[in-house]
Amino acid sequence: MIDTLIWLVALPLASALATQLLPRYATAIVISTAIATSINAAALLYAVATHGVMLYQIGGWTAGLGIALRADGLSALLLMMAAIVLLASSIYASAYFNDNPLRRRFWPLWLLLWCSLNALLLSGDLFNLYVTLELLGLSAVALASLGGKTAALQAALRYLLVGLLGSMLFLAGVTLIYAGYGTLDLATLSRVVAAGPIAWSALALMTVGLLLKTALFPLHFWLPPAHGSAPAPVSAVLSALVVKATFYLVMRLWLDIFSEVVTPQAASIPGVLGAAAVLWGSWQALRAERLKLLAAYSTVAQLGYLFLFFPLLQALPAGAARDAAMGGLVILALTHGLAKSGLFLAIGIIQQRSGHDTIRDLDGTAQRLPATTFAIALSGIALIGLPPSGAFLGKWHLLAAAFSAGQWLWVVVIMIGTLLAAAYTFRVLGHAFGQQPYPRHPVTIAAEEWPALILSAFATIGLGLAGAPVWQLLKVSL
Amino acid sequence: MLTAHWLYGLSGCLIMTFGLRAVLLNDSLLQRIIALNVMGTGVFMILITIAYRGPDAAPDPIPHALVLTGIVVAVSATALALTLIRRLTEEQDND
Amino acid sequence: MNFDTWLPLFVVLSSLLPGLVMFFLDEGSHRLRTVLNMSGALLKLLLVGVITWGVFHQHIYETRWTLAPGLELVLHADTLSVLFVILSTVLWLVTTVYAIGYLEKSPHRSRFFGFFSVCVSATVGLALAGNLLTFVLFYELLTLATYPLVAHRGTPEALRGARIYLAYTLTGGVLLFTGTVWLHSIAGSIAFVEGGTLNQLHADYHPQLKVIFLLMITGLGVKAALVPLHGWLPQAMVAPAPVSALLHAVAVVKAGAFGIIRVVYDVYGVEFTHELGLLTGLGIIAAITIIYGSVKALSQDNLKKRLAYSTVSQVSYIALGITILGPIGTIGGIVHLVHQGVMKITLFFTAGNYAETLGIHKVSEMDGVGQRMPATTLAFSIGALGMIGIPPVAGYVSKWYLALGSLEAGMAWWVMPVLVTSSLLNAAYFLPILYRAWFKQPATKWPSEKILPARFETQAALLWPPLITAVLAIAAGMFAASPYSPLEWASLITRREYGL
Amino acid sequence: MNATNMLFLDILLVIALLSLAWATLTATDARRSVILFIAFGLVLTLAWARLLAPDVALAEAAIGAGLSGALLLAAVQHHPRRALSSERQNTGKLANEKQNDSNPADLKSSVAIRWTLTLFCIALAFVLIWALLQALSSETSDTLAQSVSANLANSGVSNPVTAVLLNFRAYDTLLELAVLLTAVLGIFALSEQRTGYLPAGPVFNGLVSWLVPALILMAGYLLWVGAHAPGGAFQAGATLAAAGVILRLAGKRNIGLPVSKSYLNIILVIGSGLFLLVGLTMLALGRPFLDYPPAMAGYLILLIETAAMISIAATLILAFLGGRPRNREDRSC
Amino acid sequence: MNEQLLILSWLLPLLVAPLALFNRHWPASLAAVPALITAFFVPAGTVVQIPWLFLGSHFGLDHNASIFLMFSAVIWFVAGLQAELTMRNAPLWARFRFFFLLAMSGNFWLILSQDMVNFYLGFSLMGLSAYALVIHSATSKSLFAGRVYLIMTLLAESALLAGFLFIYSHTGSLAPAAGQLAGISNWAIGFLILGLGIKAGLVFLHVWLPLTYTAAPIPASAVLSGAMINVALLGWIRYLPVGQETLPEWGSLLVIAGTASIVFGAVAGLVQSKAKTVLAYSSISKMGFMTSLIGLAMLAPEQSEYIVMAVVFLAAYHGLAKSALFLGIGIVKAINSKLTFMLLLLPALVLAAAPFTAGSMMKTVIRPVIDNWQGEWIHVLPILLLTSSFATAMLMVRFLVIMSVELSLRPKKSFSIALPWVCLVALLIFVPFLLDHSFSPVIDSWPLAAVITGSLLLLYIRPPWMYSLPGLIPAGDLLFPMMTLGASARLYIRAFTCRVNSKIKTLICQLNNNFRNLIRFALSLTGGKS
Repeated sequence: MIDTLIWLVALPLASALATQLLPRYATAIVISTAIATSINAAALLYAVATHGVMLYQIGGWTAGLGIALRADGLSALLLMMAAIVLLASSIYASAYFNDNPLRRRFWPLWLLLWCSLNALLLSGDLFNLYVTLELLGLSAVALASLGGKTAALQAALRYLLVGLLGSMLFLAGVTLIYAGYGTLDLATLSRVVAAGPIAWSALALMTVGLLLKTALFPLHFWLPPAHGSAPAPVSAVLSALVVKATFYLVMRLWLDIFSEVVTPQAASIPGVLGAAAVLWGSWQALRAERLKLLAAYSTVAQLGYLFLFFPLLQALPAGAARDAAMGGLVILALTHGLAKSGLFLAIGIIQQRSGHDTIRDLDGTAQRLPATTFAIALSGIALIGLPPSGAFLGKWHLLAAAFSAGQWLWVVVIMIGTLLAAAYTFRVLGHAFGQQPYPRHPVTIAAEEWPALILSAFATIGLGLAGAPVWQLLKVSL
Repeated sequence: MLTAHWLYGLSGCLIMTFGLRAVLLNDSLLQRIIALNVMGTGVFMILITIAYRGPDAAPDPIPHALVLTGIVVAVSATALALTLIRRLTEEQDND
Repeated sequence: MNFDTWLPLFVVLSSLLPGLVMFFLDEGSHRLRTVLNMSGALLKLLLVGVITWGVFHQHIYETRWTLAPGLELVLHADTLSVLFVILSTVLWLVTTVYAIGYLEKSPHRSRFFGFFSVCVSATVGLALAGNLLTFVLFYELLTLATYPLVAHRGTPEALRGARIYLAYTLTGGVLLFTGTVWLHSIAGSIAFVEGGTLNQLHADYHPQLKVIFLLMITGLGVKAALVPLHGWLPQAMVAPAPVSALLHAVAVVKAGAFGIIRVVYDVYGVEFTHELGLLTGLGIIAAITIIYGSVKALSQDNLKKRLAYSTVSQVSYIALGITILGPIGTIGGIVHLVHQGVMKITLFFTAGNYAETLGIHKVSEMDGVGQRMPATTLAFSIGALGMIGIPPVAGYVSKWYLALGSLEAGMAWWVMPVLVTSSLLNAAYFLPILYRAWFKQPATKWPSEKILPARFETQAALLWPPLITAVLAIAAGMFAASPYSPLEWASLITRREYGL
Repeated sequence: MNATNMLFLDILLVIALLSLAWATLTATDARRSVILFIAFGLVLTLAWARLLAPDVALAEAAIGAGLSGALLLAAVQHHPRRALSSERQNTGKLANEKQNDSNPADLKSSVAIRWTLTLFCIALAFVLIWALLQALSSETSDTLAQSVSANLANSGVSNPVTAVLLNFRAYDTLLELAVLLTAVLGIFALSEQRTGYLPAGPVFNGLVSWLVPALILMAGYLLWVGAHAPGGAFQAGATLAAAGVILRLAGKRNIGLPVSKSYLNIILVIGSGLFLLVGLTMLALGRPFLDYPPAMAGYLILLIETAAMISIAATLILAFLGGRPRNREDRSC
Repeated sequence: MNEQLLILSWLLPLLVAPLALFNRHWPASLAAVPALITAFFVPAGTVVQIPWLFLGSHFGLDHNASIFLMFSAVIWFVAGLQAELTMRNAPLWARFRFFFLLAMSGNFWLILSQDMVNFYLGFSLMGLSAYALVIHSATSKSLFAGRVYLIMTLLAESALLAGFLFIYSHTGSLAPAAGQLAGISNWAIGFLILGLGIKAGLVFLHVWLPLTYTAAPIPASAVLSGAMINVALLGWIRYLPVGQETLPEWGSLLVIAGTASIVFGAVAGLVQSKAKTVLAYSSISKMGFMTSLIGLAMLAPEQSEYIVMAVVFLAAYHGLAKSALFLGIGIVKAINSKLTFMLLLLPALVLAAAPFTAGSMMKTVIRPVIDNWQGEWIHVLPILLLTSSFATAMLMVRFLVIMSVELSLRPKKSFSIALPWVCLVALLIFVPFLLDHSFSPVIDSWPLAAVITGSLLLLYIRPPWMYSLPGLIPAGDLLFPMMTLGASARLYIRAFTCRVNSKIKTLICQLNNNFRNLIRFALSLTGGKS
């Protein structure tokens, strides 16, 4: 049972090697790995729900000397989301790269990315986190550059530099922690860490590094070009999972390990930045001329929402209200992950079909692809936060927390952000209506359209209506 | 605390911030990559300094191991970045 | 698990599931779509029949589903919800028939009927909502489902109308949502309880409660088209006729009005609302809306626009009824929910018939249309006379109760003039149409005659729905005092609301 | 060496390091930057040695200064003009920060930003130093180092650094190999190898003919010695790669790497693959992942290191070559 | 059987109406027969309750309703027959008959209804259907008349409804008994007087009446003037607290308004040039008299029983006579013979309460009132009586003068079309003898007799000055100055709003510009797109 943890890392890694060695069978390997890993993630989720926190000591060494893998409700949920998104994107990618020579380069990197994501989410060791961050960053950059055009290369290079800078700052923080507390194990650290210059500056360094990678306003500048010019399945995973993974780390640090160290003033910084991100990202998304850029800026905005939770969670006393808000944060993140990946996949279909993704000229394409348009609509609903999406529940709790904490400013930001999100979503959806001939069948490319549709539907209907277990799972924490 | 700690810790911090400044401000992509490497070196220096326990005591091996890993990671990233730059310039030449 | 617990859910699903299936049907599978549509509608009618019987006999039907800790999705059938559910179910059935006829040869039917069904599911869902959260959920779903319907034509005007519609309703939705969450964080659970529960809150909360009320009523007022939030409604006229019919009679505007009823009676409690001094403000807005809508309707030459402004005016009767403290005014407001629906849907059906059969879109093109399309024009006349408040069409019942209620509540000094003025204005914009249609000589050529007279003046599927609803409108007025009539049901609701 | 001499040496080293770092970072010419960076790396090696970190010193010499330097030099060599040019075509924030002579307004804002960032860096340095000094002066428990030495006997090697790298924190190392693999796969995906150098003259060829075997021999030694003394797979791999680089400079096209694509793939993959295989085998034996049986530990580590060395060397050489092998039959791959 | 007849009385015309659209030869006015039967054979006091209809319906036949139904049914029947005979081949005949039947149904409906909802329903059905009758000729004049009529009718309906609401909220019953009406609010009384006063053509509220009567086809004018106008009296009798309490203010108001109507009707009527218009003003005058009687009843509750009886009888006679006059216009014009003109004299004389006619029976009805009167208003009644008689007599003279001019212009038609009318005239003359055996056609009012004789002489001599007056007051009199006033007010308001509008527009424009500049500025700050 407990082996699921290591298999979550080992299997994608092994498959990555296998696809490099046996490119002819790559698709089969990837799909079976994806299915197996998804089952694995589900098993882990189940195990966490029934047995509580999962701990795996690699090499049999106690955590501290060795490296421990840990899974609590939060990481299990994110792992599950990653599995769902990657499974769907893998199926999609198998059709997307159907006759493209890039395919052989794509699969190993894809699986390495998955491996690094899982490793990051499971890691219980600060330095190991640094290594996983680098693995994640490099595989993401390699994937993002696959498009091969100047714009993609430029974006990838910038992405790489930012990622490296972020990792380096993170490592500097880790160094300070090791200097101050003599440990790298997160569980041990959360016991010994105390407010003071070491903790503060270490946290600051790590946070800035991670925020660079998470693309929190104003450190988001690299994200839109990178996410906007990568191949569709890559964009999906970058927006849905990669920034989420680093966000997960910020959350882990601020809300879990360093929660005693964080002051209200400090917590309001991510809040303010998040608010700015919501407004600026949404505004830019509204002005974007290309679909992918729109989606990318929407990611900037959506990440802002997640950071709005920080001052509120800091302000709320431990108890039911805080737990509820925490669940809201997680479900918002999960919903965004699923919805955004669905959106990017759908955009990819449109882009492939029409050869461009300029919003102004979408009319015919959008109408000839009803299922894809429907997927965009569904994910748009989740991005706006309309019911019954999971984001609705997330925003509900965000607002509720703002009201409970008496921090009214965020309420206004959330309202404006929601309206802007609606504006940019429906700017696109407007193109779906017209008197173009309706295709005979609503679904034309099953392997591409269904994954997009299912991801979006999952975000919009699944998480919204069946999201209650998230709160249950979050009670299982380190 | 040893003098070596003072000296090398301080210079590690300084080298790191030099590097950071250059990453943020430098124009050339290549120099930015170098700056990142320098910055990493600064961090490594801090780690090695931490590990140092005086001339006679055995140093803490863990930071050493970490730095070793760090160096390899840095060179991987550098290689990838350089290739990217090369491809980019090629593409721009083609354009 | 027992049938009673799931019945409300089944009522919602009976249209939702066929709708979702229809999205994925091939465009050509006309017959399957019709079968799905009709069987869904009939099944819903059956289920609603069961519920109605049960609620009358004090049965409890409630579906609960936990969304998150403290957040429950509750579908609950009480007298008020049943009233609205019946209205939507019956009118949906009729509108489906009409829409099948109306969209006979137009493209994108899978999409249209899919959203059409979702729209009705949302309406039924918000009718059955047992708490504010559920209400908000279906309220937004309704917005989403109606947007594609408004934009359906795909013309620039349609898209513009849809965009405006969306801008208004989503803003309203956000306000409602914010208010709801706020209230939830103050008062905890916010189930709809007859008589409301908020009066038990500490007086310190009263200022907050006022702001929340404002937020929620503004949010609901957008859909209910209270002035100055009504701007979307005339724009949404670009939608195909069945959509306009549904939008104006059942789904959207009614959802807003229904929401206001819920908030005032079942969340705040009408006495408590009055205590907070909020009723008067709402009443004044309603009054302004009533007059404003009528005045604007006067100058519209576009038939559907005139009807739209008429809706603006008429729907506020419901809000007016709410603000009249006392059971009789309440009856007037609630019963108007049904009466306006039946009458307005008739009007929109007939407007659609004119457009579809003869290409008539303007009042000025309607000269003598009564000779070419007597049955349609008869239905139109019945609807129009009902709107004016002329018995035996249902409208007079609402007005009678509203006025009486205002007398009881001592508010007659301003309500009665509003009612009288509005009735006269209604007459002023409807009677000229009737005059044109019946008494003027028809033009030598209709704008574009698409359907030639055969056995009927137009297609049967277009003709019967307005006739049926017209008969319903008359029946609701004629048999107002008989058991199970809307009036009696509204009285039952009111008795339960006031604990009489 | 007495303490005063030591202090003198320390100060000298630190000054050299700081000035070299500063010079590297402020050099106007990229080529000069690279050369200064290599020099910086070499001095750094001394510092590492001074701080009793010979493993790191070796790695720095081989990789940090050596191979990185070679990579950078190659980059400068091939694109001297472009590599120096700014991201002028880029739009966005970074581009806005750049100095652009054509626009005085931009220049002004650029100067302002320059100063803000510099001040920020100075502040950061102070905070960093403050926190570090705080950390160093506080008597932190040394439990981790102690438990390393306590468990050294069970690790299968006697060099504590190797023990940490390949046993206690073997998982890190496995992922690190994955990082290397990722980098090389990324490079493969991006571009093809550079065209070869001209064949070298006879003198250089002669040099090559004895230098390369010596380096290979040295790599083998480093790998072997790593178990109980400074050295190990990374240093060995880097040394091997150096041999490859020299061969390349001598104009050898395939520099000893297999021509066949699948063999090349095996070489690239073998490091992490074998590592993973060993780990999973433990799983099959009912032990935790990478939990070597103490009796086998030494051999397993050697096995892993050997495989890792091969992959590392291949990776570094391929990185130096700058892309996937040129292949006539299948240029697209 | 009685109950069924009661319902059938109003239901049959309603049901027959749509059929009449399809068959133009079937004599649809026979639909009034059940009402006739009900009026003459169903005993007063019959009641039908239909709780499920509307808000709970209550039909019944009391004494007053019985008499109202009697004469209304006769008028509808005769007018209907005459319409069948004269208009059958006219254009839009089917439509005319449809609305004729609807109005008929409405009229019977409101007479037979005992609850306010049904009264109101009948009232509006009648009122709105009559609109179609008024505009039948579709000339611009009739359309104008129709518009005025419709507006006033709708006003009347609204006011009536408001009045009913007040009554309902006071009594809690839709069919309040007379006793329950005591103490109803002034609002209720005011609205009832306003609403029904419009219908009754009370002065100031009368503007629609001359226009309408003039514009409508003759059978329509007949029912309008004979049957429909009188429902106002029925409404007042039923729903005002007449006889329940003393209401000096309202009573005197009605008396004064009534008197004003008498005088105004006479004055305006005398200068009219159209026979129909003269009759219309005569109606105003006559209704004024009856209104003031009701006012008196409110002043003196103890007298109300007699007064109400008098009003009912007067209404009946006025209705029958007025419709006979209207119908007579058509007959005279169509047949063009001395005989018909002479026949036309009879209802005119009746209306003027000439001796030896049924009109003088009025005195018999009013005498008990005068005899029993105690109170300060004792002198009013005789004066009113005299004034009214005098006015009516003058107007009748005027009417006959005009008719005599028309006499020689038309072609002859078969006498057969005059048959129903002749019957009506006969009824008018002979019925009093049948009803009241004590009736003695003696001259008991010499001054009146003198006036009438003088007038007849005048008619014979035809002095030239009589022809110079017409045209002084147009039909619809007060409407025109009022419309001028309204039009200028509208102009003024439009000018005012225009000015305000343009100011607001410039303001919005400025704000818009400012906002746009602000956005542009903000964008320039953020460095444009990234």
